[in-house]
This record gives sequence, C-alpha cells and structure tokens, in this order.
Amino acid sequence: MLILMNGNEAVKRVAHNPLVWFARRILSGVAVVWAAATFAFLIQCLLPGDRAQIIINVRSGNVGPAAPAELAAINAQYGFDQPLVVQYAKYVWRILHGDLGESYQQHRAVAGIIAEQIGPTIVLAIAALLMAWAIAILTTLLIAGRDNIWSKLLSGAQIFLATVPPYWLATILLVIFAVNLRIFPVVGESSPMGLVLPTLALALELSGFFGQVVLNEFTRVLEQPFVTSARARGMSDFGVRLHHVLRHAALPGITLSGWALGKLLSGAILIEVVFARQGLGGVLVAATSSRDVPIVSGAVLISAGLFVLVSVIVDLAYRILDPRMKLT
Amino acid sequence: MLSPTARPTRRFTGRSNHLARKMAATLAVLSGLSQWTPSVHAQEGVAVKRGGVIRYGHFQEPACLFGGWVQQWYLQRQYSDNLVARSDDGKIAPWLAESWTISDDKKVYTFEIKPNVKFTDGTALDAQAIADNINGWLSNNPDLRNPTAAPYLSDSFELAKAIAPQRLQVTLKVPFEPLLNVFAQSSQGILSPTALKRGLAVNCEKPVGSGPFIVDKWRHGREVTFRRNPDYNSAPAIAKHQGPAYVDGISWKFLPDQTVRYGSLITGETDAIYDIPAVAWKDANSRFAVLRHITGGTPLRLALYAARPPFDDVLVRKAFAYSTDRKAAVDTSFLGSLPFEGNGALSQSSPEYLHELGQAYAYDIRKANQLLDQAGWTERDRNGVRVKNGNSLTVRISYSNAFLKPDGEQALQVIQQQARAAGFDVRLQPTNPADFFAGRNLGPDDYEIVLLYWVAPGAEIFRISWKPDQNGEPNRFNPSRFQDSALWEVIQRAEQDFSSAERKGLYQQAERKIVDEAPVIGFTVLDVTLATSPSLKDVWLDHGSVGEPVFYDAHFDERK
Amino acid sequence: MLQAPPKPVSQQADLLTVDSLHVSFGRDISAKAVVRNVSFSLRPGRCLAIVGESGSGKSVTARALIGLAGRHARVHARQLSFDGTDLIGLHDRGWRRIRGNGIGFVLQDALVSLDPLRRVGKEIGEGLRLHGAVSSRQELAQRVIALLKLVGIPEPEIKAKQLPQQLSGGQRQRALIAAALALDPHLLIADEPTTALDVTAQAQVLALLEETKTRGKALILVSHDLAVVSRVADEVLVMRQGEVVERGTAAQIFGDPRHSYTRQLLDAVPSGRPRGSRLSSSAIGEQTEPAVQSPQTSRPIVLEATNLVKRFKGPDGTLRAAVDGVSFELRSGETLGIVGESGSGKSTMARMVLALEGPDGGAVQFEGRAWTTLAERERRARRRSISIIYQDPLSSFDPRWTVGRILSDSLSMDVETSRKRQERVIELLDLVGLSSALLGRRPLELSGGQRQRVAIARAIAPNPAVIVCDEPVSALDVSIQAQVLDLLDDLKRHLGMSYLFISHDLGVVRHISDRIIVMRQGRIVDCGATEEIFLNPQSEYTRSLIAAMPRLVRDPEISRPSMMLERGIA
Amino acid sequence: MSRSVEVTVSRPLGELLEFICYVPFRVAASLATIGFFVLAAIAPKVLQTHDPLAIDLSSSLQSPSIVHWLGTDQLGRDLYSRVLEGAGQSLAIGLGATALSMSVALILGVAAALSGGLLDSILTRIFDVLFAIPTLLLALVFVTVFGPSVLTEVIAVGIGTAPGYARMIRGQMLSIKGTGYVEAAKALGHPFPRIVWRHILPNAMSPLTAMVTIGVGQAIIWASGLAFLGLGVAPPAPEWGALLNAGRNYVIYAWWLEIIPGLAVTIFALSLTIVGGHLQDRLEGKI
Repeated sequence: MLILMNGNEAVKRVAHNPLVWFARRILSGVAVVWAAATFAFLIQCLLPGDRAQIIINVRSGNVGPAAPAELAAINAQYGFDQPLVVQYAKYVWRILHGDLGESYQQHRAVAGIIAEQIGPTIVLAIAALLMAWAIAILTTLLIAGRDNIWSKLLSGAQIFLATVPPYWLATILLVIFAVNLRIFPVVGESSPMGLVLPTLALALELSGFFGQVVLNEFTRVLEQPFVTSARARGMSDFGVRLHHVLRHAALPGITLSGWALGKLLSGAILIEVVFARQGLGGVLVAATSSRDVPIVSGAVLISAGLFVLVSVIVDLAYRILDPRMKLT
Repeated sequence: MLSPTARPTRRFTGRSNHLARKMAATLAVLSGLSQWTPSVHAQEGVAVKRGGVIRYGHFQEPACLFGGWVQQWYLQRQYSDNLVARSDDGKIAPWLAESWTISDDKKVYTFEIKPNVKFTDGTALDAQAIADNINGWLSNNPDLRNPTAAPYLSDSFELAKAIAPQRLQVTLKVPFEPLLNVFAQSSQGILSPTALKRGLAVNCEKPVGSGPFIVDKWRHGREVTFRRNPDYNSAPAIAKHQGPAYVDGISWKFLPDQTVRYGSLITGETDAIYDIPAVAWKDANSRFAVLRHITGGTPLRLALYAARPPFDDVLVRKAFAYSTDRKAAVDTSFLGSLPFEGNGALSQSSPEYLHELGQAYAYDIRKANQLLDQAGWTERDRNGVRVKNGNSLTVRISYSNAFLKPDGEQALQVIQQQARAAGFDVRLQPTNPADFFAGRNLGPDDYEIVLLYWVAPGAEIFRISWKPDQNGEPNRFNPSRFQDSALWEVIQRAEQDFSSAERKGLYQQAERKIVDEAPVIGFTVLDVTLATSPSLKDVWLDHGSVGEPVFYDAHFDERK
Repeated sequence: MLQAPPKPVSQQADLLTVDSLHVSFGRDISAKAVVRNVSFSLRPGRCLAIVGESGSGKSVTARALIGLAGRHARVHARQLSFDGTDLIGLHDRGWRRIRGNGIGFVLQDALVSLDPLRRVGKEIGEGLRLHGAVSSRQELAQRVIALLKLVGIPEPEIKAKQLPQQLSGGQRQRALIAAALALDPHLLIADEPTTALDVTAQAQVLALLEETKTRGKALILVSHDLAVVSRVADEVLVMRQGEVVERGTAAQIFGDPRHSYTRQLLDAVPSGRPRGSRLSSSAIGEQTEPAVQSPQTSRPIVLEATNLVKRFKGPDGTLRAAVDGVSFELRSGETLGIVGESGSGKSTMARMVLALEGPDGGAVQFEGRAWTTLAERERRARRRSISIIYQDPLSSFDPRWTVGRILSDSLSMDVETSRKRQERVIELLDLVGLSSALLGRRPLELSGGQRQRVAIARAIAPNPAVIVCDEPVSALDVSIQAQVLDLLDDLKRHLGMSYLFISHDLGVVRHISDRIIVMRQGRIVDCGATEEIFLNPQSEYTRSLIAAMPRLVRDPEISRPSMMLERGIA
Repeated sequence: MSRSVEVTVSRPLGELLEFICYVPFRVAASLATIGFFVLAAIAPKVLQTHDPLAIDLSSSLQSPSIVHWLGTDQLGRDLYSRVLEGAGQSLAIGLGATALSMSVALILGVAAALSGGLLDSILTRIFDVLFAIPTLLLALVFVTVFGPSVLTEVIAVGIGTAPGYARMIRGQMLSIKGTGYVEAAKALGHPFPRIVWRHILPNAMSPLTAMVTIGVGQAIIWASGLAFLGLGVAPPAPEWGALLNAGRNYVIYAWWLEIIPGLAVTIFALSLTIVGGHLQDRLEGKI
C-alpha cells in the first residue's frame, strides 16, 4: 500500500548485545550524517552561477553584475578562491566544531539560525506525530474487524486523508476555523491554541497513512489464533483489542515513525508557510528562493542527524515493545 | 495625495515646543531653502493615552534590519533618525540637523547638529558620528557601504567631516541638488558608529540608532520586537509630537501569507497590517482605517530593451505600448487597489510628475498596427505573429515576484493576450527572487522587457536609471539600455540647478523625453498600504520619503 | 492443585448436548453450510474425538461450541446446551461467562496461540483475572505457578516470566492447556493439540489430556490424526465435508469401521503398513510385490556423503554445527529415509546434497564424481540429475507460471522441439495422475494434493538419478498423503531412481524406506535397514522416538499405553 | 535455451477483462476518474467548455454557475477548463517524476539486491542517507541548485521519492531471491542471470505496478507542494500546484479558486491510490 520502509528492517538490524547494537547504530548513524554533510557540501559547489555574485545581489537587493573588486572581496571572505579539497577539509573541520557556515543573506551562523528555528518545527512535528497516532489508534480500535457503515466511512476517510495535500487542508482549516469561526487564532505563534490547526493539518494526512497500516495489521492480528485463544478465555471484544491486538498492530507503526518524521518535516515546511509560523519552513523557503545555500545544506545535515537520532529511538522503542527482539 | 485619511494635525508639547520655535528661528536665516513652518496641534492639552504594544503584521522579512531593499527601510525608520526629513510636499525639514547652509558654489553643506542626542547604546550622536556614517556609505567596506546612497552620490560626493562637535560639513565634487532628498530616505538613517564596529552580522541582528524605538529582539521567521526609547529627544519636525513615543513598543510580525495577514486583522490579532490584499481592498476600506502611499521614483514599469531589435525601433516600442490596454489589465487584476500609471518615467507621487503623461499611450490597437506596419513588420505568420526579415516579433517579459505583487502576474497575462492581437508573441519569464538577483533572465540576450521599479522621493531617480555607460562600465540600473546623451545632459543640469522651479522644469523636460522615446512604458505604481484597526490612532506613512509606516506618533484609543 | 472450589456436576447427566448443529458463513442464506446436522452429547469424564481431514468442518464445530465459529458465522441447532445453559441465542456477556469458566479451549500450534508479546504467566493468569477468580496479585502468581506445575512444566517460576518463544513446542502446548484449565472448566476442547509437535512432545501432551480426563473433565479432541485420537477417545465422530459420516465408540470405529470413508482413513495411516503395500483406497488390498527387497549392497553407489559438516552463526554469535560429521551412501534404486525431530539438521543436509549450500567440511560425491567441491559452472549441467520435492510445493513454484511452463522449464535439454516438449509435459502429468486440463493453471489454482503431484512431475521431468524428498507429505491430509506416497512408490518402480526421503514422521519413513538414518542434533545416532531399526534400535534416542510414535490402537480398552509421561521432560 | 510451452495464449487479455468486469464500485469510479483526467490531459479541448487562457475581464471572480461550472478567476477565465488544461502538465510531472524515481530506484535497488556484499552495503547506505533527508527538503535542494522549472520539479520529486522505492525494491528482490522457486530453479541448473530475468525480476516488479500507480498520485501532491511554495511552474500554465498557489490569495473571498484545484489533486491521487490498492490486493491474492 504505502511507500514505506520494511517493518522487518529494524528487526534485522538488531544485534544481540545491546551495547554492541547501540555502538553499531551510532557508528552507522555517524556515517549517514557524514555522507549527508558531503552531499550538502557538494550542493554548495554545484550551484550554477557565481556564488559571490549571488551574495552581493542578495545583500543589496539589486540585480545585475557586480564589479570585479566587489566579487574579489566576497570570494576572499568566503574562501571560494581556494581549491575544492581545501574547502571541503575546512568545511568538515568546521562541522566538527559545530559550525555550519554563515548565511549569505543573514550574515549569521547557520547553526544559530537553524537552532532558533528548529524548535517550533520539532514541536509541531512531534505534536502532529502524537496526534496522528492518537487518531489512527482510536479509529482502528473502533473500526477494525467491524463491518458497519461507520467502519466503512472511517476507513474510506483514512484513504482520503492520506491523499489530501496537507498544505491545502491547512488553508481550508485556517479560513474556516480561524478567520470565519474564530475558534483558533490566525497567527498561532507559540500559544497552545495556535498549535492546534497546524498540527491538525499535518496530523490528518499522516493519520491516514498510519491508520491504513495499523488497520491492516490490526485486522490481520484479529484473526490470529492467540486472539481466538484470548476470546476463548472469556475476554471481551474490546479487551482483546486493547490488550492483545493493539500492541502487535502498533509495531509496524512504530517503525513507520522514523519515516513519518521525514514526511512531517516536509509537511511542516509547507504548513509553516501557510500559517506564517516561525520555524524551519519559512527560513528554508526564503533561503531556497534566495539561493542561500549554506542554510539549505545546513538543514540537510541537521535533518539527516535528526533522522538518525529518531531511528535509534524508534529501534529502542521497538525493542521495548517487542520483547522478541532480545532473544530469537 | 490619495491617502483616504485626513492628515492629522501635529502637536508640540513642553520642551519640544521650545525646540520647534528655535528651529523656526534658525530656519529663517537659511538661504536657498524653502521655509518650514510647523503647524500646531489642534487638540493641544488633551492627554493622549500612553502604553500598549502595537501588533503590526508585515509582509516580507528581510535578511538584515537595514539595507538597500525597501522592506529594510521600513524597519530602519522605527529605530534610527535621519539627518533631515522630507515633508509631504517635498520640502526638506530639520531632523538631526537643526539647520544647514549651502555654499554658493553648491558644493559645501554645513549642518548644525541637534545637541544632546544619544544613540541608544549611549554613544553621542554628534557631527563626527554622522560623518563616519556618510563616509562609510560611500566606502568599499562591505560592512558599511550603503547600496542606496552609493549610486546616487558616488559621482558627486567627496567627503564628510565634523568641523565642530555639532557641526558637520559635507563636500561635493560637483553640485548635486537632490543630496538632501537622499539624506532624508530611511536607508540613510544614522547608526551608532560604536555599534557598527561590531560587524555586519551583529548589526543586522541588533542595529543601534537614536530613533523612537529600540530593536529589542528579532525572532527570525516570526517578529521583530521594538521597545520604546524612553529618552527619545530627536523627533523630526514633521512628526506630530516630540519626546518619547506613546506606545510601549511594536511587535513587528512577519506574515507573508496575505490570507493570514489580513485574517489576523479581521480577528483582532493584529492592530495594523501592511499591504492589503487586492481581493480584500473594498472590504478593508469599509472596516478599517486604510492608509496608502504611492511611492515616488519610478512607477512599476516595463523597461523595453532598446539596444537591439525589435525595440531598438521607437515605433515598435510605441506600438507595443498602444497595443496593450494596461489600464484595464491593472484595474482588473488589482481590483481597484492600485491605479494605472501610464507615465513610465516617473511615479505620480513625485513632485515633478506630469499629469498629462499619466494616460500616455492609451490603448489604441489601430495605431499599434499602423506603427508596426510603418516599422516594416508587415507580414504575419500562421499564428498571427508579425514577421520581419524572417524574424518573429517575439517579446520575452522577465519579472520576479520580488518586484511584483501576486496579482501583478495576472495583469501580465492580460497584457500577453492583448499584445497578441497586434501581432506580438509575448512570453512570460517569471523568475524567482534569487535567480533574479543573480541575473537570470536579465542578460543582454535574455529579455525584451523587464518589469522593475526603484523607489525614491522624486525625479532624482533619473540619475540612477539613465546615466549612460561610462568608460565601458555599463549602468547596471538601466535595464532598457536606452542611452541618450542629451537626456543625461538635461538630468545633470537639473541636479545642479538649485532653483526649484527651473529644476522642476528641467526634470519635466527629461520626463517628457523619456515618455516620448518610450524606453520604459508605464504600468502601475508601487504602493504602501496599511490597514489599521479603529482603536489604533495616528499611524502615518512617511509620504515625504517612500511611505514608511511611522508608529512614533501612534497611540491606542481610550477604549482600549 | 487448584484452589477453585469444585463445581457440582452430575456425573450421569449429559454435560453438553448438541442436536442438529448447522454452521454457515456469509450473508448469502443459500450458501451451503460448512457444518450440517451434527449431533452428539458428552458426559463428564468422557472424551469425544472429532476426526476428519481439512475442510471437514471439525474445527468449526468445536468453535461453535464456545460461540467463536468466526465472523459472519451463522449457527443453528435444535439444541445446544451446556451444563444446563441454553447456548442458542446467548448474548455476548453470557458467552463470556462460559468461555474459560465452563469450557476451556486449546488451539493448535501454541506458538501462534499464545500472544508472542506477553509473558507466559500473564497469558495463563488472564482467564483468572477476567473472571475475577483471584483477589490479589500474589494469589494470581501462585495460581499460575500451580497451573504450570499441574501441566508438568519444569521450573514454573522461571517459565512464567518467559515469552512463549522461549519455551519448547511441547511446553508451549502444555502452557496453553494450563491456560485453558485455569478456571477448572468442566469441558476442555482441544483443537489439533498435537499437530506440529515432535513425537516425544506429542506423547507428553496426549498423556496430559488423558490425565485431565481421568480427573473427571469432559474432553473434546479435534484431530486429523487417527493414531493420536485412538489413544484417548471414548467416542469418535468421523466428519467429512461438514457432515458426520460415522459415529461410535472408539472400539467400534477403530476395530470395526462401517463407513467406507472411515476405513479409507484408517488404511491411509502408513505406520504399521508394510513397505510396498498400497495405502490409498484405489488399491486397497492389492499387495504388489515389493520391488526391491533384497539387500542392495550390490547396487552401485550414486551418492556418497563423507563427513559432512555445516555450521551456522547462532544468535550469540558463536558457531553452531547444524550438521556435524554425517556420512552416508545412497545406492541406485534405493530409498534412504532420514528421520529426526526439528532441528536435527536433516534439511540442512538435504540442501548440501543438492549443492545449494556448501559444506564447511566433508564432501558429497555424485555418480562417482566430485559434486559439492565443483565450481557452480561445472556443476550446472549435472544439476538436473538430482531433483527435489519440497514440503511446501506452493512456494517452490513461481506464482506467475502455469503448470505447463513449470514442467516444460524443468525438462531435460535434449527435448528439442516444442511439440515434443509439450507431449512430454502431458506425459509427465499423466504419470503423476493429473489431467492435461491443468496445463494452463497456475499454482494458486491447484489443490494441495495436485500441487504436490505437479512438484513430483517437475522432479522426475529431467530423468534424475536421485530425488531428494524433503518432508514431501507432512503438509497433506492422510488420504492425500497416502496417494502421494503410493505415487512415489510407483514412480520409483517405473523409473528406477533413488530417493533421499526426509521426514519427521516415523510411520511414513518406515513405510517407504529401504534403509533409515536417524539424526539428532546434526549427528547420525542410528543407521540401518528399516526393519532392523524398528525392531532393534541401537540408540536410546531411537528407542524413545519409536516408543513415542502414535500408533493406531485398534482396541483401546486393552492396549491403552500406561501413563509414561515423565514430569519435567521438555 | 529452452522453449517454454505456452498453453493458454489469451490469458492476459482474459485477465484484463476479468479485472474490468469484477471490480468493486469504488475501483470502477476511480478508474473512470482517472480516465477522465487522462482524457483531459491528452485532448483537453474535448472536455473544456471555455478557452482556459481566454481572459474575459467582464466575468471576473464569478462563483460556480451554469455558464462557468466551477466559477472563474480574477481574469474571468473558466476554472473548470483551466483545471482540465492543467491536468496535462500535472500528470506529466507526476508520471515523469515517478518514472525517474522508479528508474533510479530500480537500477540501484536491483544492483544492491543482486550484488550483495560491499556494493550492497554501500548502496544501502546511500539509500539511508537520501532517505534521511526529507523529500521536500531534497526537492528544495534541487530547486536551490537548478532554479525552478518543470524539469527541476520532475527531478526534485523524482530523486526525492527514489530512496523509498529503492529500499522497497531491494527488499522485494531479496525476499524473492530467498523463495523456494528461485532455489528450485537453481537446483534445475539454470544460470543465475536467467533466474534473475525469468523469476526474480518479474516477480519483484509486479508489486511495483501498484506502487507506481500510487506513486504518481503522491508525486503530483509533492510537485504541487513545490508549486504551492512558489517554486513551481511558470504561469499562465494552469498546472494544479500553480492554481493552488494562485488561489491561496483569494481563498477568503473566492473559495472556489483554492478549493477546486485542491479537490482535483486530491480526487486524482485518491483514485490512483484506490486503484493501486486494488491492484496490490489482487497481486497479493487477497481478492
């Protein structure tokens, strides 16, 4: 159904000594981040056109070619006149010291820019993840294995939600609930109420994906012999769903959370623009349209790091939820 | 002026009243300057409510809190003071300079600087500080160079120096009358030299001026917060009051999405917003106080590449102008929120503007066809596009949304369709800001038409647009590549002429010539619109400059 | 023992009465019921066995008794009552009171019948908790441990805290029975409780069920395996396609079956049937002369394994030998049976013989020449001389291919023209007793028996010298199993190839093999001619295997095996 | 090598017929919707009621009516006709991006799965790295580097979604590599390339048909997301993302300009998802 990572992937990766496992995860994570950093560096070099020219024009708000003296000053300032290898070595060295370079446009450290913007984005992403989970699990508990009009409607709604562009949904939610009904603020900023609509816009799409996966697994597990066993012991239908089935059905969903983070970050970029929220989204879009490559490549690096972190957490969660991981 | 709100009267109290009188006295002795007579607040004695924070929803967020882009000017207007101010009618008024004299050869300006003014970091704002600023603008130091002042002044400026603690002298190589206009623009606000030493990165983030507000914090992507400068004592003469601002501060939010921005005003989450969406123009006028300033300088215009075919032929340039009903395009696309501007040379709020040129080249398809036939574009291909010597009459329009509001794109689509009737094959080349700034679609062979504007108080902008290439160095601010030495001659004469009537005449002569040669065709204006909630009073736009919103005099209604 | 107060139950009255039970599925009323007109009654202390092949409706019948026949199931009966409660039209809450409390239910394959994510103890205590039979956590823990002890699981304190997969198959099944017995129900229903267990574990579970019966519980045992049932059942219900074909006491059913289907089932049980005799009904009574009975030492050796070793990395990273120094020889025309319980290394050995897995030590020689030591390129041309028949034929067919293409693909290269190939394919189908109408079918569209026949046809297609049969009949119903075994016998007689026959089922191996190797933990523990092994097993292990082997007990009253369950045998 | 016996030739045709005759209603409706949009993409003029580019200033911003089924935009252009006109470009972007990402994913995924060993681990790491970068961010990177254009959009979305597919293809290939029939073919002495070609690839590919179907819808959503940020295709082309981006400014006063293009994207993606899901169910033998 979905374009997802294989649920068994996490299972395969697990080694048996937790420490060895952890060390291996960290190492491969570092490798991923390093590769992402190299990728980010290549982006900066690949940029067509003269970087110094772009920097000058972006700064002055003008168009047209700059004088050679001006260009030379900028080239010297950013070290563009050095050989690529030297630039790369310096770049890696700086990254090791937490320095992601300086924004062409904002004249500030990229690390600082991302640090101050990523907070709201992560809050939004996590809120959306939790809400998506809550929606997916609640609907699944209610509709899985039942054959009535509600289950049909809700499972149809899940498929529908999974294909609704979240930015479009966001605009509609904004106009209806904020501008017209005035239930939520239009400019959310950091208030909890202001978080509701963006979170909803992001979470609804994701809950559609989660819902389908969890529902599939839930329906499959409902037919498992151990579920029948539990029923045969006199357990109620809801008890069976809650105590036996849910945990199984949640497992593939847990694995999905790593994938979901990427999707949420993508979505958050769009949603933040719609809601004019502070966050990585606005910065990235501005940076993209002004060719502020250090910010874009810094974001690439950070999100790769985040992904690695989250996948370690996901694997850990998997190990906790699925005791089978420790044995076999 | 198109501002729908009546210009409120001004008000002087206490010490500032005294200052004003002193100013008036000083001014009286000045030669060559028209007199500045401040009016007195009609409601003197009625206490104005103090306090409150203005929540202002702005459109674009710049990368630095000062610089050459007009979005940066708006911010700078809040925290810095200029040497001089410019009133609605184009007269120069005192600001940091209480008075000034101009030498007979018009090359030496001597300014008397207001005493006891301090930057908000405690640095004294004296003649030396101002001289440091001005010299920095024209230096090659990237941290100090001013991208607005430099192109105006680089040909004429020689030196600025403090000849006494409160006396500043600016020396020019050649007379340049618009000097004070240039000094009056917000981008030339004076910044603390101590603070400037911290480098561009810090200054962008937290610039230090002497203005009514202090930059408190810039939460990137969200807002800039300003707090009141409690010791403010250097308001311009054109302000409505003197002394510290009434409100405690400004929360200057960046709300690029116009639905969110306008929506936030509707729901009362902001007290004022910038750039009313065209689609909400009527609604805004019925609900809120609407302020508007049409910026001076050039209108938003179509610059026709005049250095190669087809637009090297003035007949074709004119034909293109006649073939497009730009008024209809503008009226429909902007839903009445922006006026059509037929004068491609100068915007209607400039003092030198000629009204009779405002409707130049009104839609006339017959004339367009006639001119094209005359120019030899007689054949047409299967699609109805005119052909001459085997070349199609193809016109590529480069533009960027950095210079065009969302609705403007629609207007271009109308033009595209209309020009087709006359046999033009118009192609749109939208370019994102970064590429545009990087020169994409702007090379000599990349476009026939480009859409641009340059804000300024008035006709002094001609220097920037029409200075011919010199010593092989092209004028990068002249995208039409139209070079006319006679025109340049007139412009230079105007700049050196200190008689306002004559200068105006000269500028208008240049203006006629530009419109007549049609290297640029009028389209619409750039405007600044502000909608404020009924409870927020006395916000005004600096019509003398480029319409920066001024919150210094603003205060909340008693009800709030 | 259990602390729950014994529930008063009349020993004489019927505990369970089923009269004219019908079960059908789906919304379509006219759909044929999968269970039709089943009636029986059961008294405490008695065991009723429901016997039948897949699709006979035996499991559905059992599940209908606890109201879990399945979603969309519609259950009708003239009477359906348990312990005085009318079960017809019982609402959900009523059912829940009966489930676990009145009727305990044990499903087959405990690996999937115990929640793999929950501790065994929790699973067992669940019924106690649900029905409010315990008042405190400590009491619950005590009761769980008592139950584990009751079913004979060693170290109950430790096992209670383990996950199902940490227990052996037999332990799991017993834990599941413990969970069903938790509330001391009057009736225990066990659905295929011994399927998928190794023989020794099977014997232990059967003993436990018997003991339960002697404690006065009523027992319903559902199984496809007549041999299993014959040990415990007092009464037997033989079902076929949803209907009861024969019903009677165990003695009567096993001793004097009346219905032909019952007879057919009994005959199809390979254990105890002499080698060479036919198992399937079509040839009942026809005693063909065993083709090869004489000692075959004179025949040439086709395949010879010497000192084969294969190691795998275990979960803790250490190497573990799956096959550890195995040597044997396979002579032309001979069937060599390889027997062992799961994990004995027999399948790994088969893969090495096929050269799908390279040995870590030792080598296999084929037709007197090197085989496993060859490079794959050199081996390729000779690969068709060794064929394989898998346990699960479905997964060994490309699901997209038709039967015709599958068979044609495995024909030997020298069949040149496509006409000849097609003729040969049809001939092959004919040989395995399939109609050529199946040519265009895909594997999914075939029945289990048909699939295994196609697999056999594929195996014989290239005229191999050796066919490795890896558990070829263990996934099949008895009657189908019988047909397939007969077919294999026939083919060997016709075509004269050798079989390496791998199975965990001693009965099957005994029936088909000339010689037998018994494997345990990667080593050969016994080896010899079939009857020698069975009559005079050399190793202790072989003896225990044979002892645990379920046999058809024709007269249960006299030859019921003694309680040989040793507590603590895992 | 050997010549196979094809006994029933007309099978695929029969299956197609069967597929069409026995589809549930929602699948049929989805197929009809897809057909409608595909027709609009191939021959937009057939379905349009107005010229999608014809400006009629007198009928600007009209709400849906009998004349203008889905209303008009600011320049009086018929929205219904514009949405249909945009279908071509949107579908092309969706198909192009999916084709690109599938090709990349196929080459890398197959290479990884078949090579095993070092190359496999290197390629897997590369997927990991690309997978670690959010799709939209990767797309933004491409737009930053190459500037916005249709081609960039296709490449950005294509590369952005490729790692997910590549991982899946690799997994699929590996699982098929381990199946009984591959082993059986090996035991028959078939050379490995032949096994790959005749067994592994075809069986690994069939789930991809479902994936591609769903992927096209997702690609259109991503692409219109880029356009929504103003980083998409040039006007006046009424590509759906561009329509969405333009409509956003009018949403308070002319809702249809935003709602309708969004619905077009959603309905089209939904139809593809339903059909793709149905295909997948069939392939997995659930139906």
